[in-house]
Amino acid sequence: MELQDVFYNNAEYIETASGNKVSRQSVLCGSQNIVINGKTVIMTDCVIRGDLANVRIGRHCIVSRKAVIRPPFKKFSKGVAFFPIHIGDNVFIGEDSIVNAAQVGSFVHIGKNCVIGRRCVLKDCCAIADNTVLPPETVVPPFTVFSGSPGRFTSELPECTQDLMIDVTMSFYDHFKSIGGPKSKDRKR
Amino acid sequence: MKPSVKIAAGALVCDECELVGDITIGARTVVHPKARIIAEDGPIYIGENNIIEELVQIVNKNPEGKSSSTQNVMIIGNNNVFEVGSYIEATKIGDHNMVEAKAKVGRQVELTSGCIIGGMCSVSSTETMPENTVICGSNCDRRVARERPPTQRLDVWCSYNIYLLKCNILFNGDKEL
Amino acid sequence: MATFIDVNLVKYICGCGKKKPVCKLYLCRHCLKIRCGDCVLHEVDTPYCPNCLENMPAAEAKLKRNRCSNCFDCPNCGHTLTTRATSHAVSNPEDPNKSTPKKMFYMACGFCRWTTRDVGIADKPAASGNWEDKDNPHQKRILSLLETYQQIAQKEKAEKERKKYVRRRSYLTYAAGMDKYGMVSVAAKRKGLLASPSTGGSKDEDTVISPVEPSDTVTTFEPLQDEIFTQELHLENMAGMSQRHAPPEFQPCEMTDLHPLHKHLLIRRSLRCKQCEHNLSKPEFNPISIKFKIQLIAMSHIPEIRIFTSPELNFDKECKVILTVCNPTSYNTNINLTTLEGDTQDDFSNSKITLPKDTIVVSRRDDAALYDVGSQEQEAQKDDPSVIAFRKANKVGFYVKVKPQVKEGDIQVSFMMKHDYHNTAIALTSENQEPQVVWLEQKVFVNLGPLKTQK
Amino acid sequence: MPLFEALSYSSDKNVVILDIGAVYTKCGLAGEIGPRCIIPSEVKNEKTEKIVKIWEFSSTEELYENLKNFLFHLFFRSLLVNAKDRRLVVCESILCPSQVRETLAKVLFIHFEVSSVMFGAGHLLSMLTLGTNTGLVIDLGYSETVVVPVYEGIPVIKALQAIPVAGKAVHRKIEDLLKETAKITEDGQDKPISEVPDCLTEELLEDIKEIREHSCEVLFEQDNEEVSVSTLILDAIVQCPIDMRKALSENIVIIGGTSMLAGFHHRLRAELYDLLKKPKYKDSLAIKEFRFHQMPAKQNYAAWLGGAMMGALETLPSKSVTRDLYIINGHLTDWCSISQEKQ
Repeated sequence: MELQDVFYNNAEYIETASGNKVSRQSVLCGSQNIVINGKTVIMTDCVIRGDLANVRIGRHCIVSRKAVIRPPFKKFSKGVAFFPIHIGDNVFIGEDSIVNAAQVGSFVHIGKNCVIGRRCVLKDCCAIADNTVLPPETVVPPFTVFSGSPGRFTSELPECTQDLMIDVTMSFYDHFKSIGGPKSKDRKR
Repeated sequence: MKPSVKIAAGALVCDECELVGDITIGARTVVHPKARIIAEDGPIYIGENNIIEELVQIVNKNPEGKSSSTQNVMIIGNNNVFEVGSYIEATKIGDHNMVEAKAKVGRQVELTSGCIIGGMCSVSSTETMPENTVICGSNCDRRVARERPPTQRLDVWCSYNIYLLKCNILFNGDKEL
Repeated sequence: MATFIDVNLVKYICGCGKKKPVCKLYLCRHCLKIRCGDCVLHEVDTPYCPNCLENMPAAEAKLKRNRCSNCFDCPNCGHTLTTRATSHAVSNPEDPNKSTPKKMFYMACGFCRWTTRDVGIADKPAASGNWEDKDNPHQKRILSLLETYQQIAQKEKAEKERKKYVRRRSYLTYAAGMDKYGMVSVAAKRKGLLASPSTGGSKDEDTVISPVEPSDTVTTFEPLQDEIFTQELHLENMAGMSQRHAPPEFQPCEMTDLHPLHKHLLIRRSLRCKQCEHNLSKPEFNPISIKFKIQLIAMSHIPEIRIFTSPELNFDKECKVILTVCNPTSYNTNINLTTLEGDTQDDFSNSKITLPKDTIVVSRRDDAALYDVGSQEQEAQKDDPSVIAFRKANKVGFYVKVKPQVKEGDIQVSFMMKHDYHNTAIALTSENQEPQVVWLEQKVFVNLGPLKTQK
Repeated sequence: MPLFEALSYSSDKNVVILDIGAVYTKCGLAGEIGPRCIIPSEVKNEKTEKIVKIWEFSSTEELYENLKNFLFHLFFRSLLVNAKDRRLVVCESILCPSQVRETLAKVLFIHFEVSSVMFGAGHLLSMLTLGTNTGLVIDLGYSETVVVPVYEGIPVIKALQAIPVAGKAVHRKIEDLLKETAKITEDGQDKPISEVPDCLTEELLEDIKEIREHSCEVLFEQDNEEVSVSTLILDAIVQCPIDMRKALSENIVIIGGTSMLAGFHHRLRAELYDLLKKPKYKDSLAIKEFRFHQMPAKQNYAAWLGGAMMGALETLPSKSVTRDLYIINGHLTDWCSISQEKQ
């Protein structure tokens, strides 16, 4: 089935010059430190903590409702340091998921209600099943699905994962349409 | 903010969180954006050096079925961490506890000290957790850690909180209270 | 992926007769047939450690029993252990009153907080650990048994070789039945399945087999200790079944016997067509790479049919349904659709479908256009608006008419899709030659979902 | 383990040893001293997305699909070896239904294209680990207990004894006991566990088994026909010719995961001596002493270890069914079949 149109009220979303659609209901702390590369959708009630460290999100990503993206920290004997978080292209992050990873590759699917622990590394073309808890510093190799608590390797993804993820994220963006209200082209706050 | 919310000097409470009712927050405690602290049934006292992350809900709620307020006091000690999205109803929480992301702690549970409630775990029994209890996994398996996690050193906490303070003042323009 | 696209609504038939979604199919360019996961040969390509993501040569992996030598799993919860550093005060040998701090390392689990200290494993001076492994106490005994059996087996084989020339051929089948370990026939049983190792050889043999001592027998066993009955059991100190089975040779019963486990390797697989033995998928050597040396997935060769919107279906009424077809190749593709009436393989469809009669031309895929919206120059197509619903890049939406024939359950239809395919595999051999164009036929099965519910 | 590599016969293609039990499957490579893994004999059904036990199937097709997926998992996740052109040793129960056997052979030969399979009875294979060829083998598995006397390497089929009382029965007993007596505390209220549906999963029952001394009594309780695990042993001996009896009773071999219960051996021994005094056996048996073997392995993978030894021998090919032969015959020869198939 092709993706169906999803409509949003124009007043609720800000569309940037590069095509990002960011909900006004989301909380983007320290937006100077947040780089979103374009055509990415950030939905309502998301929290992105750019104030703690740099956050970079690639093209054609979808950050669903109530997701939290938060740079990870590491405790040293002398104190605490926060590390930047990099998210690749064509990444989908499901509702209510918390991402504390150090790196999320491209073509990654994170399900609903997941906890991605601190400094996890999610390589390209991997998936995290719904309701998974990935403990800190987990490494997820390409073409694997991790699920459960603690998240463990449970199955493999097909070879065409990259094409599927591109197709899904791009058509999601194309079908994420505005209704009503004047089109505001102002920059995100 | 209502007058009934008392925030000690050196604590940091972000603008975008919801505080309702009689709440006292101790020094160097940090409340991140989108956290909710609801003192419905009675007052909530939160000690020093606690970290309350995004989307955390700390609720002093009337147990269902009772209409009138019991005026039960909820006391949270020092150096506790409540990670993103955790939900706390417990009225007695000691020191150095860690409630990980999306965990739930029921009203009848008492956390003593050094306890860790793992991510997505839910505890709703009527009991007092022995010190250093660790609950984790999809079946909420429990064990007692032999030693307290080495991270609970005060200086580390301080530097963490100082960092947060800096970040918030720099980027969000929140005021130190 | 189930979150957005239900891939199981449209299925293609594989060469072996199974219906699979297109993302799980491959196209063998040499047989020009669709292949599914069941009719390809899976092969181990490269073993790698899922934590350090390092390749391990197959021979080394075999030697290490498919486990990484550097990464460990927590024996309690199965998460990867991390190395932690602490400083110990070590008394200075020159000056006993002074102590110098020394860095020591131990392993801890970030999930359940299990540490190597929990079970009394001493801290190590090096970060890499050199954590010693336990040895199986029965190793010596098993090896001596094995050695003896091997001698017997060798002798038996030699005997049989000799008999081959001496005995008549008719006897041979009987001789094969005389295997000392064989369990195939009654003859074998009668002649002794497990002939005594000590008397195993015939007397005229010149090699002497050292007989193996039969294992000891005992008459009594340790009774259960009284504590089992009197002491309260702490469940948190007992190991669970999966914890016990993780090291099969030791199977610890108590938590205090748990040892860190070497991380088990994973593999990347390559696929081969069972018929022509050509590779259909071969990943790059590096386990982090998502590229393939050979990648013949159906999704990048076969036009993909999808349902455009969930249709409104009424019983026994002709309903318009929009399907889309997407061309993944870099050539314009012609598509003809025909019904599957009278096909024996079609036990799927339960409703009538009327398909477009004309050939549908689907434009080629243009990757550059995807990133450069607006500059697309659509090759003009004269479309019949009653057939073609829309065109967008390499996708075409078209109408079909479906007449549901069942009142309950999902409405299912099937049809044959004929399309031309530019086979570049053969063109490569002789350069500057136009790719060979062939017509392929795919049987497509579509589940349109239930009838519209009457309100 | 370089030492074993040198010893094992086929160096380039290790023989795979497989023991598919009712609940746990033991698998590994020939010539090694322990299995690579012991995993639950269950697999996720592709259609229903549910975890199903291999042995619980409604049709041969379902069994075929399940076995196919399960073996795929074993080859490519646990053992990391190619299946094609590989030799296998399958440790099976003497009482293995031929439906399962045939389906397994079909999956291995047709789907995975293995070159040869040797089907060996677990009771006999486990004898290999002892260096002896006479013994009374008692296999306490999950669903049933099977006693087979083996004399000079020959199983005395006539004296084979089996009852469906083993680990599963213990689990059922615990479940019953818990339902009767246990209570669950939820929100400060006690309620009997029987009111909470489906909270007693199989895994849970397994993990708490250490605590209930009563529950294991079910193994020794005589049923209506006065049969229990211990009478089974004596019955088997009685069924054997008189001159075998002494040798058998002095070579008792106990295998199977359920026999790993703490204190089981001691209890069994006591029961046996006690039964000897009963009139039923007093007259027919003149045994004075029971001697038990101790194997160089945990009981639950004893049969596997025997298979691993067998698989490391040069004579393996002559005892196996080859793929070519299977394709010609189209089916397996039953191991106790009288007629000699064309080899």
